[in-house]
Amino acid sequence: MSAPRKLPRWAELGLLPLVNLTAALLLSGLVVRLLGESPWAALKLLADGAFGSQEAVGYTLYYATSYIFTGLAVAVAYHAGLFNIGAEGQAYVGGLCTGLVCLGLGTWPFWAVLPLAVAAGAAGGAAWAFIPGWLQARRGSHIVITTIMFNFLAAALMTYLLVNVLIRPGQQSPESREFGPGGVMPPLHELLAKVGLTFASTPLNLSFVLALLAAGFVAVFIWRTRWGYALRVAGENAAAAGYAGISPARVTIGAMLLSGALAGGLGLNELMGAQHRILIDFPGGAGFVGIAVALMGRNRPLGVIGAAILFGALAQGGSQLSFDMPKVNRDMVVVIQGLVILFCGALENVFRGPLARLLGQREGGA
Amino acid sequence: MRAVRLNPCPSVVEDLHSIYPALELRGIEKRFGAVHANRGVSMSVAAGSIHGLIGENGAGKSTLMNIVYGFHQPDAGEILVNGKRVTLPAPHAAIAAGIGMVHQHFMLVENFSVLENVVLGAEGGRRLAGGLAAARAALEKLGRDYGLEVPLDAVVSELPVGLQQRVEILKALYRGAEILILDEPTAVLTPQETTQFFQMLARLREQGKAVILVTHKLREIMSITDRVTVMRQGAVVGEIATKETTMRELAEKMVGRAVLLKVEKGPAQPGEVLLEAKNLVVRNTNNVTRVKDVSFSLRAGEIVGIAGVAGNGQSELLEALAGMTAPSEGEIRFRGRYLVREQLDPKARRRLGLAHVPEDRLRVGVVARFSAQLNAILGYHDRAAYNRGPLLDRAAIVAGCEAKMQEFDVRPPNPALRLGAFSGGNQQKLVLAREIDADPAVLLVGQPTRGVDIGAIEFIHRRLVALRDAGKAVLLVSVELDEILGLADRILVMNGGEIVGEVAGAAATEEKLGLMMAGVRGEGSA
Amino acid sequence: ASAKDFSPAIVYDFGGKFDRSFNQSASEGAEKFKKDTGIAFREFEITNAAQREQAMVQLARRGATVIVAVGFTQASAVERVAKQFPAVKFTLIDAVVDLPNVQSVNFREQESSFLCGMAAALVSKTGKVGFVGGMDIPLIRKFALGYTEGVHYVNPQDEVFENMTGTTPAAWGDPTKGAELAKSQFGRGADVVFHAAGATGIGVMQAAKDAGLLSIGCDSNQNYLHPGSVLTSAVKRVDVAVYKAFQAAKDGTWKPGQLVLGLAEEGVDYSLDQYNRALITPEIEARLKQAKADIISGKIKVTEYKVQ
Amino acid sequence: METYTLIVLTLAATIRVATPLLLAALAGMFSERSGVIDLGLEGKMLGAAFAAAAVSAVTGSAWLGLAAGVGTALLLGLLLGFACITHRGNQVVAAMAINIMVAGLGPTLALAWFNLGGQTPQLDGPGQRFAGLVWPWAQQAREAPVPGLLYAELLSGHNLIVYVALALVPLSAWVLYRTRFGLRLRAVGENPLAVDTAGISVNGLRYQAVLISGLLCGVAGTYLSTAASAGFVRDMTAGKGYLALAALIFGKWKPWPTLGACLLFAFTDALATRLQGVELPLVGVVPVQFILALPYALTVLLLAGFVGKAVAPKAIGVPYSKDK
Ligand SMILES: Nc1ncnc2c1ncn2[C@@H]1O[C@H](COP(=O)(O)OP(=O)(O)OP(=O)(O)O)[C@@H](O)[C@H]1O
Ligand SMILES: Nc1ncnc2c1ncn2[C@@H]1O[C@H](COP(=O)(O)OP(=O)(O)OP(=O)(O)O)[C@@H](O)[C@H]1O
Ligand SMILES: [Mg+2]
Ligand SMILES: [Mg+2]
Repeated sequence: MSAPRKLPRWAELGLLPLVNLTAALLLSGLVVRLLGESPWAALKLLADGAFGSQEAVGYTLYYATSYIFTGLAVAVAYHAGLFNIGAEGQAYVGGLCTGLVCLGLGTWPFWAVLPLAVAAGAAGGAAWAFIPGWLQARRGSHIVITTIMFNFLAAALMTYLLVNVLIRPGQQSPESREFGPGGVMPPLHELLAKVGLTFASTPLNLSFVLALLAAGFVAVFIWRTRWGYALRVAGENAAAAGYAGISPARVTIGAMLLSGALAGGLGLNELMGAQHRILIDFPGGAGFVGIAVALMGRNRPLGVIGAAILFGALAQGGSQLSFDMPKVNRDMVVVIQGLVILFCGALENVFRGPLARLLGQREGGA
Repeated sequence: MRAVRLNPCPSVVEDLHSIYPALELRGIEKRFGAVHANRGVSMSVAAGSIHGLIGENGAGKSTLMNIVYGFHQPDAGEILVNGKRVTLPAPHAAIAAGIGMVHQHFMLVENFSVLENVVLGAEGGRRLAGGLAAARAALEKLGRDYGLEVPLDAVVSELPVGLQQRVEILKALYRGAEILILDEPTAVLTPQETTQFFQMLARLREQGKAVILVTHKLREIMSITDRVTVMRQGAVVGEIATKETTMRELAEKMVGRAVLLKVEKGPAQPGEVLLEAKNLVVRNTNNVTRVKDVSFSLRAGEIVGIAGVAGNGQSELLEALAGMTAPSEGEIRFRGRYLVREQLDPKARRRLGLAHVPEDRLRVGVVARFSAQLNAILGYHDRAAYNRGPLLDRAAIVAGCEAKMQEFDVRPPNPALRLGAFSGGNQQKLVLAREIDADPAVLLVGQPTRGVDIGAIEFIHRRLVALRDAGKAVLLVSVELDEILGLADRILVMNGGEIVGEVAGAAATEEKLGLMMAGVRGEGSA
Repeated sequence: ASAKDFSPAIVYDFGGKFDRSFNQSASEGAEKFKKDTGIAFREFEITNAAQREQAMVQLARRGATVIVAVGFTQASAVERVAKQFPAVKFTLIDAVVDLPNVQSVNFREQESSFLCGMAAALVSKTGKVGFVGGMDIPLIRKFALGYTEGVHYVNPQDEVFENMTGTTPAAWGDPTKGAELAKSQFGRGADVVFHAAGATGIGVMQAAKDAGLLSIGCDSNQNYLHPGSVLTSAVKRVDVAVYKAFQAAKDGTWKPGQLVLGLAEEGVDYSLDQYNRALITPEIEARLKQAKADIISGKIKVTEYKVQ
Repeated sequence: METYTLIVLTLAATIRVATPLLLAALAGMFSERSGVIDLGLEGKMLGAAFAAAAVSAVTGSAWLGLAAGVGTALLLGLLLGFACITHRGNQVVAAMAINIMVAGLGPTLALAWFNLGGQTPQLDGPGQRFAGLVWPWAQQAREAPVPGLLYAELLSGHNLIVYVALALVPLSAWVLYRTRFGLRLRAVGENPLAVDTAGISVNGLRYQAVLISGLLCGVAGTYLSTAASAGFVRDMTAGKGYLALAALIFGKWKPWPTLGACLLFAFTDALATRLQGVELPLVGVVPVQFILALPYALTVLLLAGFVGKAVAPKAIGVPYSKDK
């Protein structure tokens, strides 16, 4: 078996993912067929559900927003050679901090609350990531274990706070009271309305723009700055980092702080943007999806955005699919999501060889 | 299960010798993408002979040998062993055909014992205990027969490289290799070890084995090989009986021009003291003292060589001076700054003008998966020259790398290429270029020409002398006595972590140094 | 409204319509309505928080006349969507939303839990009984409090062990952990255990069966799961609530406002059927009947857990 | 006496809770020692749990259930191997994909086959589950409380899989350190190039490793659905795969320390169960959430305090290719 073949850039970035996606959908179609439904109709529902209308696009991008934050978090840590499984917990605590700002300052004007809410979310997430980072750097405690443990610890903390402290009196659900108007992230359709454009009412909100900005920041930070350079050196070769005067311990801690801060952005979308209150288990697994998003996006910001949109589309299209095709229930949708991740993320090389051969022939060999 | 062949029947071996070469290559072709690494290479190696293979860095020697070992597949061409065509889809096929190889970069499991490394793949049964016992006996015999004694239960990572290499050779012999490929084996050996090593090769030859020796050292070629094949840019440019050629001729064939085999330099004009070490003590992570109470000074305008058998504390001394490890006692003074007390890290030291070429470039000096241009700023990445405001200045980085590649003849001169895709020697050149180009006041350099071809050696030596002549100081750690003798103005000899003596460069001889390296205290010692 | 453009719908919560618990109970009510009237209904199972609102909006847009939202977590979504679609009727189970087109149905779980606690105390030989909850949230505390009061009503000296499963959503679907919690309570001497823990409870009941001890089911009638080992179940007639909501909407008798269903309204009860007949002796049955009457009449006051 | 009984029972619970963790952690050990990160423990266990419960429900035989569980986990292991070993896909992504797929597939198939809403029928029939093995005189032994209870509760009464899991620890240690396979396995996780140049197939070894991992995950999953409980429930692994991974790292990829880590996790879990609602000296009744968090907090403290650095197999997570 020789090295994975090189494809031309356009094929690598466009054609190969397309082929992989097609393969995943074909297999999913087979499953749908087995359930006695038409695969074509299912595919159409899935695609329409994800992109077929303004509302569909709005929801898809709303989900994608969350995945961009957590995907970036995982990617940044990955470049420093750290596997951060704790984005879920970091998002949880970051969201708590964002939520507290919104609860406390809900009467302030939004533009005054926003920077504080962003800072609080980032600080909360970073703080929750700092401890595992510090333990790894100073005590050698394995970051995979500590971040898993910190996910559980965050869940315990949040359940305690929501049930005993933050819960709105007189209600069943472990949720805080609703944020004041200043704590509500403007939905995109309202923003667009201000400039005279109409867009369907969806939870898609300003956080999407913030997520894109975060991706841009990560791109510049990792690839264009000396700090990002140091981070990547330490991630690739710790001995070389030591030789170059880059302290692996400082990079570990720094990268985890940044990673946690990015995960902390989830609260902006979910709490300020969609729910307008702090509620139990609001990350809903987005932290784990972030792992797949980051790896599928090759840990590159653009890749993360693309993968996040794909996952958002699967979440939104899948829910439409199960809505309109009751036989394809939510578990089936999960299966389809798994297949897409498998083909696009893990079996990507399967088609690379044949594709390279095909293209090579047409372009007359190397 | 492949049989472990320790004593092939001599008479059969004799018979085969008379008719066919042990190994014959015909028209081997290999491309890596755009790189044409082997172009129609043919060569023939007789049993009972030592065959040299030389060529510049990147000439394709390792690639060719890897093909013979079944590790890479040729695009075209055929391989014959004892006159029979063989296909070698994987190393196990090569091993079965009696081919053994010691790679340029060792293929050892570092946290395994010597014994475990040797038996890996030739365990002789499902259960280990029996196989290990048999192997122990066999290895002790091999050790005695060939002078290849190694502590069998030692963990490999704790052995000096010279011994690690013995383990590699034992691995091949234990598998019954009749054709033994050695890819730059002496790069890591001391002169004494090299002598021993050659005695072992001679014994192998007597036993009727075919040995292929890949090396850059022409002296070795001349002293031990029977025939020699020269490669340039992937192709064979000559195959000659060693007796019928000279070093100069080989060098010219290899490089394609005349080369100076000896450095020309004038007398040193030492100036002020730039670097001073006082009573340095360095302990490793296991708290073993590796450097004992070392003091010396280094002046502007001189090259000080540190000679010594590998593993006598030179590496640790160099790392401590460079700031990669903190000494447990002592002080380092550099241009009036107290480096230990101020806890200056390598980057800070570089900024003050203390540059460092590490001994183990692949592990320490570069990031193999980064492009050449990114490797060319390692340790200098926060210099103003490479940054514009908060951002790295890409254009400046590329331009800087191109200039370095041009000046140090790094091939291929492509800054965007992944460093791991450069041949060993070219990687080394890039590291040197990076550190010398920063115009340091003091350059610490470990094994500057290890694995570097003869043309490049000449170039590197000239650069080091030029640095000295420009009033800078060079601290040269090398296990090559030739290199030390040729370059150093003063020579310190290390043994057991201590400096056992100092000799003026002009007064030094190989014998004198050799004695001191063995621990006999010389003049000027404490 | 004519049957033709009458279109009922239901949105389940995370557990899904097959949770063998209150979502399933809701689903059974809807299915029964379909069977009885021949009117089909739309349904949707939530997989994340944002889908609640989305699903309700879609159902409303596609002409749903009445939408039943199952579970307290749906409150905020109902609040928003109900404002957006004032013509659509919403029936919200287990929470309260005060809007002119929302009917809030709540149950006095504490009352059925109280009776189950009594039953547990009456059969317990050790004077020790257990409670296994899914997560420590108000609803589960409500069950626990009613149960404990019931136990102590029979025998104030009895000990009640209380365990919660976890703090993540996995707490509702971890039968192995449920079994371990039950076993630990048995180890401390309990011989009856009541669960309010969703699918985790399946493990609780299995552990009781394996140990030859008794368990009490929750939400739907779970007596059939292990005949002879399930003492009774604290049933919550979500099915009835859903059926009635659909029926009323169809008949035009649907009214907004709060409905609180307790023993009196037959919204909650303990279950008695052929599977546990042998366990509930006539004496016990008599005690339970009496207590039920007393609760309905107000003679016994069961505390409702409230977030202060 | 009371306390003694409680301690014995807590220890017995420890062993039961540790069993699936231990099986999964040993599974992960084989896979990771070969250089393949095994984040798929969760999915393989869940798949096995489903298959075992489904087959046992249909055939009435726990043994056939075990075969089905193991078979399913092996297939998933093969899939992982195909993606990560043959095609050098990203190991973490492949594992996550499998975890997600199985999480959906189990309930889907269960719904299609049994129409019980994504669960399998309760396993009630004789032989449908692995029941506890009561050792000779266990009942009588209870009379002599001190050694007797220990014998009756701690040693006797567990089901077969528990004993198998415990026996697998010395067996794994033996395989790892005393056999040819073990030597090669340890080598390929450290330096696959060395293994390749020694004439051994890197991919072949890694496939064997992921298959062993599948086998053990299969047993672990079977334990969950046909021994510890009686049927399959959606997501019933509830994160045990990840916890097993943590135990494996905690145990530094070695069999005995991994056993220690599993027992520790299980013990703190069992302890936490007993501490819920208990008045503790000085602090009083601790909120249940913090008690539930205790095992995780303790793990972090131990890790930070004394366990020190865990050095992973060097080549872990890196698809093997001959280029640097
Ligand atoms: N936000 C961050 N995220 C990740 N890593 C960071 C961050 N900030 C700093 N680092 C890392 O911490 C280290 C900072 O130490 P370093 O000495 O390299 O930078 P510096 O302090 O700016 O340089 P100098 O010592 O020249 O002032 C760097 O290696 C960098 O990679
Ligand atoms: N895996 C690879 N991918 C791409 N190019 C490669 C690869 N391996 C070797 N090359 C290229 O092939 C050429 C020959 O390399 P090779 O390692 O055989 O040289 P060499 O003669 O052994 O040099 P040195 O003396 O420096 O070790 C070089 O240009 C090298 O960059
Ligand atoms: Mg070479
Ligand atoms: Mg600094």
